[in-house]
Amino acid sequence: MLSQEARIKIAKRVAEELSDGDIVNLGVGIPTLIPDYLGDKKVHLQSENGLLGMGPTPDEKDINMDLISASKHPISMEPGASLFDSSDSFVMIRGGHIDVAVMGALQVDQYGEIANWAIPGKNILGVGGAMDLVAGAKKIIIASMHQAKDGTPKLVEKLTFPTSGNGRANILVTEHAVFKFSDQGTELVEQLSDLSLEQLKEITGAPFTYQGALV
Amino acid sequence: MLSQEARIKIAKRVAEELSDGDIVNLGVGIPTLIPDYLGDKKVHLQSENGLLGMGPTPDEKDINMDLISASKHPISMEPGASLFDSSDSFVMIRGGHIDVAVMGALQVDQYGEIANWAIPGKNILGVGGAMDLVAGAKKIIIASMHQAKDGTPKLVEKLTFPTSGNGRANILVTEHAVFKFSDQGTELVEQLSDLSLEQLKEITGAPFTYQGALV
Amino acid sequence: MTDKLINKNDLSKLINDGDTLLVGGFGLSGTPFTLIDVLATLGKKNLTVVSNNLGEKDKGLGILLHKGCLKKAIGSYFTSNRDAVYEWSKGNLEIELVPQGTLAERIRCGGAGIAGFYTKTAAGTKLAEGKEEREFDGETHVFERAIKGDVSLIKAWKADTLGNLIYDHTGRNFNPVMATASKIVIAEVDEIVEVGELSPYEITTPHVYVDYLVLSDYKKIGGKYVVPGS
Amino acid sequence: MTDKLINKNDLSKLINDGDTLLVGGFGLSGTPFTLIDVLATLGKKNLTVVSNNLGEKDKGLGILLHKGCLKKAIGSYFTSNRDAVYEWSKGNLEIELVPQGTLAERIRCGGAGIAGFYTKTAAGTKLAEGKEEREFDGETHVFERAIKGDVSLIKAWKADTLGNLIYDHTGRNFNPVMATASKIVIAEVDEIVEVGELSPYEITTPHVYVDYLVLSDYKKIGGKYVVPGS
Repeated sequence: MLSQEARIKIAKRVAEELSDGDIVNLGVGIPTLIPDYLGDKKVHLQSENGLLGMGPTPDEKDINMDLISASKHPISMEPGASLFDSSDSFVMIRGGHIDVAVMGALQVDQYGEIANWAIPGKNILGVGGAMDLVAGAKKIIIASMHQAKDGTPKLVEKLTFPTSGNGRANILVTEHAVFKFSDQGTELVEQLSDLSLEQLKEITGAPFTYQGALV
Repeated sequence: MLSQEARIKIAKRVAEELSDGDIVNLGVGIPTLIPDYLGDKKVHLQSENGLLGMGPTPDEKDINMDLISASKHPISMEPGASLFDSSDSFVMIRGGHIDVAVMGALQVDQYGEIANWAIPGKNILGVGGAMDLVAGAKKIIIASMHQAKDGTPKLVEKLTFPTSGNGRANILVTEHAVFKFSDQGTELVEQLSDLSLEQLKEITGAPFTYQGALV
Repeated sequence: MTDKLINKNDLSKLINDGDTLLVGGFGLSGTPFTLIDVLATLGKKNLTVVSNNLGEKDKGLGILLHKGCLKKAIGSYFTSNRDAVYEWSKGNLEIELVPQGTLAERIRCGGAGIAGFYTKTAAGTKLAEGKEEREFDGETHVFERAIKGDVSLIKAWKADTLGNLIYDHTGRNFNPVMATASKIVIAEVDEIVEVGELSPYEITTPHVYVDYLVLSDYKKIGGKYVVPGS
Repeated sequence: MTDKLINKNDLSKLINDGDTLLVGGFGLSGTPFTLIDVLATLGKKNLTVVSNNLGEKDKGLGILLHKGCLKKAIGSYFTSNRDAVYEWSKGNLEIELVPQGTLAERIRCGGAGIAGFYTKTAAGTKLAEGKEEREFDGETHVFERAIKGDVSLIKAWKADTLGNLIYDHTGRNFNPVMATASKIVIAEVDEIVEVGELSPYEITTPHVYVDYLVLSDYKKIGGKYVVPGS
């Protein structure tokens, strides 16, 4: 499957997890594709640089580079949008007022612990709002390709990359499957490709259960 | 001297201490009289319930009981006024952004330590913003009658009433005198009545210097 | 028009005995009078109320006190209500006195996911007794914990149908921080307007914080709130 | 028209070698380009810059880095400027990486007279190493200290002659908290209007926080800031 096709598949499936009226923060990468697949569902997008009610990319003539997303792209405002400063934005995030944060990950462990900001041995120079979201969001969905570019699995038994904090992901959506996390570990809840369970197990780095039994 | 006359005298003298452009918080009692005696001087009054740029009492027809002072009286707004919530108001106060706080006191000690919220043996049930102002204002002026109603001096060697915090008053203005405080103690800088130095000493509860010498 | 709008009597289902309520207002400005009136009829017990003051005698929160609904009050200024002082002196009401700025900040922290903070305010005073003190930059600071509520009862001027709020002048006071710090937030408003009528620059409390809206029974006449039916 | 308005070149008298500067902006929005341009000509050394990111290569704060003015940068995201990464790897630039929300809150505390606070953010991570950790309500929190600056360089949309500020949409970002947290606050603005033209409800930074105003050299054309003279 072509990468962009896989990314869209993931975005579509994550969109199904969102409900009308949800306050949602979308991270960079795959999550930014989600708004295109919400259909009639109306969610409120929060942008950590100070906006609730983010709308789509404006026409060229309506661009204002002081109205941008956290990814630094020009955006518009939905009716009912509100503006605030960075400290108030993180009151919203850290204080547990974001219903769903959708983010990418470098790794997720079998209990949902997330590594999404630093690779060992590489320069650690960017964290942005990732750790605040991990600590504060009510629900965390990881939207990620099943494997990293080098073929190593994203879902792992134990993180080898630096953790993003004590907050846990609730759901992982990849191009092959939807997993749910709990204190008991990982549960496969849905298959999204024609891989057999055996094949899926092959490319996944952590044990998981399916319909009550360990795969 | 009649009490109201004395109060006005104190208010007038405190007004002289204020400079054009000062950000000023006025406490209840005598301080509320000050705006009437500022002449051409333009200061910005901060009200801790959420306003910078407090104006005078409005005409009856313009009263809005959601535009009130910290003393809960109807007020107006000066041009350039701004509104904010209680937490932002105390960012301003606690953070050291108020140039001058003028407040009453039950006692002030010889180094300027203030007691202005509680009397021993009486119910301690109100503090309001007093301690925040004592902790945060750049300059504190105490505007007070020289003696309490029972004749005991307000300026004392050591507080017998509960302290309002580690912040210190810079100046005390009474109907008889202006005192300045420093780590060296109290200095009489100006006499405001025809009491002799001896008479003033008589009704004052702390030692003070005058023109370099202990009185 | 908006699924956040409820009947004031639905309050009975949202508040339980023993709850901690954060109640907006400074003096009688920005006070949710209608919500307090309804609450006073519900016979709830052992409530803890966090509010700058307890209203005045038989006004605002004074009514709840009068009805014996309160176990404890946390605020900065109770002297304006003699009943509060009296009930406290009789042992019928616990009072936790907090400097006004510390109160606002503790509530803000409750809503902001911050567990506590160090402030110079009240260091060395009776109000710091029993609290952790610590030196920073040569000055003593007091450690203060966040305050969270079960239900916030706040008062705004206008809401839009999404639940975005704006406040009337100094009626703002404690309401915006209280809107962030409870599990359930109920806003009494004078008016509900369509989405888009409030400017993104004016909106003080974004709708994410507001669970329910109740229309106020009180109308302002000559700038003063008038008791309904009077 | 206002005694807060200064010439941009007066900046040389207000900033000293070794100063800590709080600089507004998120990406290139709400960034005081003019002030940074002037600063880059002054040859100041050993500056510490607190800003969400260090601009981009040769844009915004990237210029100061290029000129070798910086000793240290405190922020949440430096990866957008390759030069920052390079200078750090060569040992020419100290970097303190802080989660974005923690950064905003530390600066707010600096302006609010709060010495420090406990947050869940970053607990258990590399960014909490060497910091005090403490349990509250069964969860680990990290202690974070306030950040204060010598000079804040911020960017607003409009000022009135008193120095009240409003910001353009998400150009607000870190600017309002930075306006509270330095000894000297200099605001670059697109426009200065008469007192009374900004509504009391719109004013985001009250004039008390603003010491000096500088008119921006940059004009927005087609929604994008255009370098002066280009």
